[in-house]
Amino acid sequence: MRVAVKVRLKRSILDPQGKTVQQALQHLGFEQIREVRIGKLIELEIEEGQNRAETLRMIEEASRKLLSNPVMEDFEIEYPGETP
Amino acid sequence: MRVAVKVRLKRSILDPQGKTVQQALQHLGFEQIREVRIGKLIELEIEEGQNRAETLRMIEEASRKLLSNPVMEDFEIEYPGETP
Amino acid sequence: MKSAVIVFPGSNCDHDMLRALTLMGHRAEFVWHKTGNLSGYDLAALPGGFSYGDYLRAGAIARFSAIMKAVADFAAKGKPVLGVCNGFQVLTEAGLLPGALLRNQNLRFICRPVYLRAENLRTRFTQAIPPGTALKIPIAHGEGRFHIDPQGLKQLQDREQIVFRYANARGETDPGANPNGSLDHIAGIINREGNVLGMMPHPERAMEAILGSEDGRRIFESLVA
Amino acid sequence: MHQPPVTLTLALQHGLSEEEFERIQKILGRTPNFTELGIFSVMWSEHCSYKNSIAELKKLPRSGGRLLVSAGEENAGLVDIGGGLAVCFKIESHNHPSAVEPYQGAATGVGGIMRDIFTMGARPIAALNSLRFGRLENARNRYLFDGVVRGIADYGNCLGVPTVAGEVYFEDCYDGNPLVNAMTVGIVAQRQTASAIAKGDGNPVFIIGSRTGRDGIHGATFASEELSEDSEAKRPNVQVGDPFAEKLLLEATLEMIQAGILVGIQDMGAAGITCSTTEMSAKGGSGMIIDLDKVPVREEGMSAYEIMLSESQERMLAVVKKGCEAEARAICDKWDLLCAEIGRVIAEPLLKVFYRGEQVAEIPPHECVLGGGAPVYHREYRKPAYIDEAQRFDFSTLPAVENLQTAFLKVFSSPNVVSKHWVYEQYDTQVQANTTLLPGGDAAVVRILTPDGKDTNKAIAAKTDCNGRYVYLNPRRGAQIAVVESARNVVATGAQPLAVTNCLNFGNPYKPEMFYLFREAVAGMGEACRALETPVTGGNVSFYNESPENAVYPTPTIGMVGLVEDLAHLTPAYFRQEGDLIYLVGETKAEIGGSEFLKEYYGLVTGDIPSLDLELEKKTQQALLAAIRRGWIRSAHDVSDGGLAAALAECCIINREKPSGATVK
Repeated sequence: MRVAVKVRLKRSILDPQGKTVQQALQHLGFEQIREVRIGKLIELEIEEGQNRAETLRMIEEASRKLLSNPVMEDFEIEYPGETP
Repeated sequence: MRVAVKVRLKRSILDPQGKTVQQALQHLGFEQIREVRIGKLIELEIEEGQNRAETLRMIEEASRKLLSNPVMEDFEIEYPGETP
Repeated sequence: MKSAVIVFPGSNCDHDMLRALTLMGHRAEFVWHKTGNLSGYDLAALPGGFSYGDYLRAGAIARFSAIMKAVADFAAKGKPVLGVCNGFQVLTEAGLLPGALLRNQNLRFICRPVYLRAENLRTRFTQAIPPGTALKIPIAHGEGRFHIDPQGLKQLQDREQIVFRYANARGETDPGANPNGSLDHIAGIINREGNVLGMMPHPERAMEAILGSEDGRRIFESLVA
Repeated sequence: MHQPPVTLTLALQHGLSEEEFERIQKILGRTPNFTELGIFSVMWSEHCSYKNSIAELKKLPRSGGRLLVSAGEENAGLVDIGGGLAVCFKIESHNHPSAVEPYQGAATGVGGIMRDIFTMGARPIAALNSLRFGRLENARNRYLFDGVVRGIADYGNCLGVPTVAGEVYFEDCYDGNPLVNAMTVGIVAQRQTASAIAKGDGNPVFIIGSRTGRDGIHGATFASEELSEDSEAKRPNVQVGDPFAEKLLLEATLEMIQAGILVGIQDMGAAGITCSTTEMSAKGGSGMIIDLDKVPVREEGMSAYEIMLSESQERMLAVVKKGCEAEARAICDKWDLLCAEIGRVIAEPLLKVFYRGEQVAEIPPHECVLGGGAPVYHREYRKPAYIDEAQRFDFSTLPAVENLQTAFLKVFSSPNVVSKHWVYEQYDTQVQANTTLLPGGDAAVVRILTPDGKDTNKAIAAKTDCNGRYVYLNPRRGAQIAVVESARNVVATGAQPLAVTNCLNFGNPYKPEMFYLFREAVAGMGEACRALETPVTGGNVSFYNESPENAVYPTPTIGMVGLVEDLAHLTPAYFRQEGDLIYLVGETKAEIGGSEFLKEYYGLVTGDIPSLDLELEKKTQQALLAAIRRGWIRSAHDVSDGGLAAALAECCIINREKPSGATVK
């Protein structure tokens, strides 16, 4: 089973990479794209077997502990089959 | 309106970062996590106004031209309100 | 002074740190990250490098090494801990220092000498620095943009925890002298207790005139004084 | 395990000629099976066999002087620098992969050359590169340039080896065919070197490092074909570099070598397991039994063919002394490295490969390798017409220069001449805290410490050099100038030139006019190396640097290494003290053929290139070195692209913190 963890830079923090990509897009004629933010898409292949709640709890712990840094990042877990 | 573009390394391509993070997770006791692949989550803030098809076509072009490297990456567009 | 230079897989400034400490009269030894103790040492140094390849985030994985528990206890006992570049990143990830180091604003790795202004000369890491001088010390990093939330910044300022700021050759801070966009030009900070220093510039690369500067010695001299 | 039937057409598709296919059948006494065909095709590719170049390379001075091993004997050159130490260095190209994916192409190029050095037991102390792109007005070239520089920076910086010198050229001929040459210099105690040899019946064979995947299969043959539109589609697989795994591999390899538990070790570059097993066995006159089931793989269902030819990065093949297996595993465990015993050495000179209970290959290693059974060809050559035409160019037809100032600024702002600070600021130039002369001047200089950290008061100077335009206009003298100029750069820092490595970037050898350029360039290189007593320690040949539109300038990149006998001799390139006198050493003649000035001001690449008297050049260099050693010289800089004007201007501004001026009569 594959579960995705989206790790985003906190809104308050400047994202120079997003800004640079946005300028490049403008340059290529994509004016409608107002802003770009670039985060990480961490996809985990998880052994079946646990129920949904337990799996979510485990991924949440992994996200808090390692996959994201609370000082600068937020994370969101995307369970298969659910609208983000 | 916010649209997300998920950019992933193609399956066959080695992901050293994902491999190292997976080993670290194992070390921390998260044995159920078999594999980790790390890609980019590119979130675009788009001016309203166009219909869905036109917006999708525009984002697809931006993704092919700039947001992803076709030699080694695939991309997937996540339109708001739709299950990935 | 007996100093431990902690070696993570991927630390590549470990030999440089060992040589700098030895040059200043320390008895310095490598301590492998898998061992769990720092007993018998007077200083713990976390050197620069790319621990675990800086994968995911610089220092994100190294902070879970066995040695980091010992580093936390060592710091809690008030013993001096020096984190340089990757070492500073590991200390913030481990919560031993506040804030975080983000990607450089120009999105590129930067390697060049910079000038530092010593903001607090009353710490055990800066007491040998003559006042009003700018230290010429090289930087070499891709993620050196210091960040902290507004309250955190206020605390750092109020408690004089900001130890080094990027400056020009005359020791004045100005935007042109800030290489990576660091908040408030911060290049190095200490914890509240004043025994843990994290700095992005590499003092161990500024120990000999033949390498371009000897200003790095001031920090090691302060430790011994 | 279904394997396709082997026919002549399949052999031709593998890049083998009909004669080569027949030769394989004669060697084996039967038709090779699919895996064996793959092995021969990659071992007899241009990249591994040097079949179209070795006949010319043999004419180079490849031994003597301070060389501890003659060229081709080992993975890299080994030169005695006294005090029981040796300097180990080599340059290699990764042009084709960088044209497809610049970041990973350049990164894996650095990874590959680093392994060639530490596989010999040497710790890398400096990395250099030589890069060539089409002009930056073209967006694709900007993309390639940015990606290559980032790839080199990220890999070298993560590995902890300072990237201290290099060169970057922008010429139309490199459109679509960028050249990415990477060089590494290492230091080793002479009694702690390792050799790429497999001998001793029963000694276990280990594969160490990353898992094996389907990366870059046909990477070796890939480099031997011209880039064409469909070649991009044929190569979905891009090799990805893992500098972190390489750092673990570096430390574990040095630890195993110094522990004395290895018979031999070789890195896995092009052609992966195939190349390392055959070359090590051939060198030891022995054989191997290899069981591919034991190879740690990254993907399921890989065939024997794929495992044998895979070019996954960051892997080594080590022959461990019988009885030391546990110690080898312990060192690998310490560094969290995979370490699998995949076979053993046998006395019978045969490589026997088994997979899933079947024997999938049995080949005499000697027959596969360069210097053994690999074919050697003598290609046809014919002088291209443009050379004589260019040399008949009448310079008097050129309009006079009205304003020298604007002419100077035009040349001095040419991308080939301007400061490359934007490039090398992205490299960690000071890790290991031994870099005593930073990039920006002539050669970079790195202080030498003994393996246990003691200062030897000596330093290594190193530089990469080649003016492709000169070699295009006059291949023989152009190559001489490449050698002489790299030596000048080294001497200008106070070092005695010792030896050379080379990376020969040329077009398609089957075109007689292309081969003429290659043959003349190699001859010129040999003459200059003999005159300067800097033998060739080895290097790399990269042919087929052509695309449908154009072929690159013939570019024999030279990597020169020199020794600073005493740190007091260190000589920077920038002016240092007001009132110092400026001397021009050597005679200035009215020679602007092939110059940057002729190209930038008149838009011409023509004429004959500057004359060169090798004996006078040697005397000039030795005289400058003698003056430096007597303490008379405060700074020295060689006059090259942009001529005297550019050289003087550079001396004023190289030291960015203390720029100066100069008045010249």
